[in-house]
Amino acid sequence: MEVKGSPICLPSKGYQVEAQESPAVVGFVPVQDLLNLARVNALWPLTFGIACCAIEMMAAGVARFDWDRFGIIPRGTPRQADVMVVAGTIPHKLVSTIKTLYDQMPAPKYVIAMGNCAISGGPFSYDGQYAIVNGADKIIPVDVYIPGCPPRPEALLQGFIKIQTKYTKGIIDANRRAEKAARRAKK
Amino acid sequence: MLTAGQKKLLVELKSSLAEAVPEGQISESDYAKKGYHLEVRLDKGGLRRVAQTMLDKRFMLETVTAVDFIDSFELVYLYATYYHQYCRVLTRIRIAKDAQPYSVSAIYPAAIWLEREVYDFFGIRFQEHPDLKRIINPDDADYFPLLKNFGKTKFTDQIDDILC
Amino acid sequence: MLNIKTIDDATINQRVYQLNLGPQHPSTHGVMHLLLTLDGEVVVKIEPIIGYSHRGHEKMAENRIYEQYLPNPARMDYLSGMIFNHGYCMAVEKLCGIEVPRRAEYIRVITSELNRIASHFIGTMDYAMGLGAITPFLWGWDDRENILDLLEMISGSRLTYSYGRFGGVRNDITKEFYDGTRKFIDRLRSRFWDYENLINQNVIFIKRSKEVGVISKEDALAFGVTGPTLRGSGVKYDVRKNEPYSAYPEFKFEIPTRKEGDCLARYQVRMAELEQSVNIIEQALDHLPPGPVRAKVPRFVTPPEGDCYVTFESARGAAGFYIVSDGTRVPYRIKVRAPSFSNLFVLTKICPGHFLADIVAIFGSIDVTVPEIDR
Amino acid sequence: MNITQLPYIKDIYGFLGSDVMSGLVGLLIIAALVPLNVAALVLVERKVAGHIQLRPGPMEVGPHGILQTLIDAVKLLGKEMVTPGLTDKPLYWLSPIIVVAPAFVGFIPLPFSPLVQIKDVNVGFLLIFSFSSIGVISILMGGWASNNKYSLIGAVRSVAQNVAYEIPLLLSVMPIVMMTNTFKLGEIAQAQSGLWFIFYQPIAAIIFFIATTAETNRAPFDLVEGESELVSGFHTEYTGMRFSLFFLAEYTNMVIAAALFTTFFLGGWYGPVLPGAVWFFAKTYFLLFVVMWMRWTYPRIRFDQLMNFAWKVLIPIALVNLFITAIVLKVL
Repeated sequence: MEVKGSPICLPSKGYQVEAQESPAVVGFVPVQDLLNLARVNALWPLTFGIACCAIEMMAAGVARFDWDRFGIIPRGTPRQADVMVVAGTIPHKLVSTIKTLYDQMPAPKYVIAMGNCAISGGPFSYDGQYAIVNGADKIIPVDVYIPGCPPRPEALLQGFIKIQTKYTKGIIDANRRAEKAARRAKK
Repeated sequence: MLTAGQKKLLVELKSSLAEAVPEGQISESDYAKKGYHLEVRLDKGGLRRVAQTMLDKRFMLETVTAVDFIDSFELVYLYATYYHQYCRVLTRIRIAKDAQPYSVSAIYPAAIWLEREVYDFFGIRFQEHPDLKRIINPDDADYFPLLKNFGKTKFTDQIDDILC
Repeated sequence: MLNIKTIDDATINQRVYQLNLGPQHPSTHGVMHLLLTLDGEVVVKIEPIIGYSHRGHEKMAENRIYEQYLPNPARMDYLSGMIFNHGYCMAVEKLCGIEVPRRAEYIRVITSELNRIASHFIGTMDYAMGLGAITPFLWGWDDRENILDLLEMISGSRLTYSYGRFGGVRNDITKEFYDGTRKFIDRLRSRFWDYENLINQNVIFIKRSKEVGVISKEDALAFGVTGPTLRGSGVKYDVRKNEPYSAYPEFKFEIPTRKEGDCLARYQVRMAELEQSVNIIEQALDHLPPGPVRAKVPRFVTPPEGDCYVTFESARGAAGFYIVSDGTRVPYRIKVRAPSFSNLFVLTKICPGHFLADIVAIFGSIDVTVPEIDR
Repeated sequence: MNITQLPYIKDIYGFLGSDVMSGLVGLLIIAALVPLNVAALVLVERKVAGHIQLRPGPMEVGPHGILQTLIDAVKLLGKEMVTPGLTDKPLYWLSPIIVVAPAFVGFIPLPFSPLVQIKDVNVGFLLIFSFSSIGVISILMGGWASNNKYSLIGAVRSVAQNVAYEIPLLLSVMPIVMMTNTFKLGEIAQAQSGLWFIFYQPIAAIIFFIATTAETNRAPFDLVEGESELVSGFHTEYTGMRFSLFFLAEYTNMVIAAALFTTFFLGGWYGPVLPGAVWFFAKTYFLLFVVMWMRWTYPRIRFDQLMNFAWKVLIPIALVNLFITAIVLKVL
């Protein structure tokens, strides 16, 4: 599939978005790259911590590991958030809340699954478990997984950097690969 | 190594509990090994009478919990005090699986939530409880998790030697 | 504070609307859902809805042997993880009658008090952030990072510790930890002056906290409130002093209490407890006895049949483990007495009549951890 | 008095020197100055907040994080404009536009320096105060239209707060008007060549400063978008560029408030060595730093305390101050 720079308001991988999208400037690559660059250098996470990983997320925002250096301001409302950091175990009672929050976030939105519980249920997943969902990717599409229980704040910052590279260099590499494949197919 | 104050309190407690709950066996237990001074074992009822005497003696209701012994439940009420000498009283009552004990929430408001949690995990319905509904599990859950025949426990399959 | 009793029910039902201080809200310290029934901005009824971070700790206990359950206590109340971890070890030791060497008891006291300071920093500074002052939150966490470095030095993790073992602790404390704690104590004592100026004498902070959310002694007794929330109402109950366990009888420290019982009193009790914990650590470091750090204990502990209840002072109140064992390696039932569970329920009694902004203040001043309530 | 009124200007520039053209050029300058000013202010606020909280603030974007706010603006441009269902569409769309308009108008009468002033409107600061009350209407519209209980509470609070603090604001400026018996900001600034008015009217200065902080929903009075209670107040449901328009309006109002304080009390453009405009901007930006400094040290006032403070404390003091000034002026 020929990836020509994702359109401005890319809903994450086919998850239908609540409202219609604004007109997109598609294809004019330099503007698209600038927007991608701007979009990842001002990632505003949603203050949504569930359990122990939330404390490490807050520790990432504090003086020592300060995430404000990367232009990250935690926002209370999903309407103004770009990144949803799922930090902690996801019990069944919380599933509908997470889905609603994810839908309320405007497009280009990303999800970080922080901690083993958000990746695969972590220390609480065994076959007799009745209370939790084994991993955030069973509910919403996840972009970056950060292992650890709880992961250190530096690991969370590296998760944010992983998103930054994925949505700038990652797209450029994808374009290059697509062009090379197209050229090889023509030969 | 009970202090003098505790001995006096225990004697007082035994007498007031004896006349409040004549049919209950009141026995003193070793605090070092068990963690509580007095154990009141009831079988028919009398939870509210014990609770009332405890409140008069300015005790606090620490926890209400249940233990599922396959054929019957055992309700455990723990009272502790901090006003005079510290002392802890454990009230134990064996009830049948479908019994409906009386709730002590009229005496101790803390019991409203504690009994709701016991109902939520064991399915024991308390009579005269202000609003007995699930507190922790999702409201539409149809299972009572802490029962021994639910999920993976010693009685559902052989798990005595898990070493992994 | 508006007196709700004067408005009769008929008029209230028309003007009332429900507001969800929902599972996701900047100041609910996790996923706590407070269903408020508001008349304008005055709260008529409040119903905390919990269970949004329930992970089934007690069910897990029934299919794990005692040693496998060690990581769980720290994940219940992760702000005082070390205290819960040592509490669980104490419960099993009491059940099996294991004798813990004095040096291990001292190390347990030092690490628990360090963890209590770290937890009180979060409790007080989250309360200040609930009132809108964000800078103290960051200052408090800055100090907390030093403690986390110390505890990470010996236990390897920052938040969810599995440092205790049945019969003592995993490994001895190192020279770095010893000097690091000394340095930390001096630095912390100099920092109290900063907090004194930034918040304790801040006029707006005092006006927002005085006479807000008063808990009377009778309510505290009826609702089973314990910990700094109870000591704010003038009751001198601290498990470390009233029911001495571990090595606490050997240290001299007093229990700070206040009489008013409002948010300011609870805040001041927590700040005063910081100093007490620092004194305890200092005394423990001065008289640290030599000797082994773990008693001789079989690899898998098999406690005799029977039950036992052990209580200990976590940063939020009198927590406890009620273990019923049937003589095998797997516990029959473990019930955790969560202090936040009863502390939270007091809200339903004291909140009606306050403003919306006060609810956030009262909820912050009670300082609960959500996974500890939901277990 | 501005540059176009100088006698020789007209014959040099002829058509360009006329009032209409100077007004147009002035508006163009404002249109350029305001967004840049806001971008700088947001960056300065995050840096000041960082350093107060022992952390460096934005560092990655551009040298020392200079371009951070521009990148934020570009990102907000690229965000999806979510219009939540059940919202009152026309009001929802109109509210961010109306909130920005008065913010721009406020720059016209400001006397940056003797020669640099767009139009020395003879109603002077009344123009600014009346337009700033339009901003409140738009906040109410935004809060009501976004069909969210938090934003409704925030909007209703903002109306009550602005009404309560409009009165002490005007009462604290009246003594200045009595002393200089003119509304024109240019002349007020000129009258302060000798001693600055802050020494004549210290109480009025304090009341003015408190009232403007409350008027712009800043620092201890930011109940309108108190994060910890109302998630984020009236702009909870706004995304992307609409949210940044609210942000733009808030910071521009802050700049106008600080500029007014310098004109009334700190002697406008008077300063020993440097040219007028530099002094004006230096004083304004220092005041803005004080406002930011207050924001990151003080908690938030509760709503009823806010109202009591305005009606029971500020207004009486302002009236007494006005009364004393009248007597003193009569006697002298």
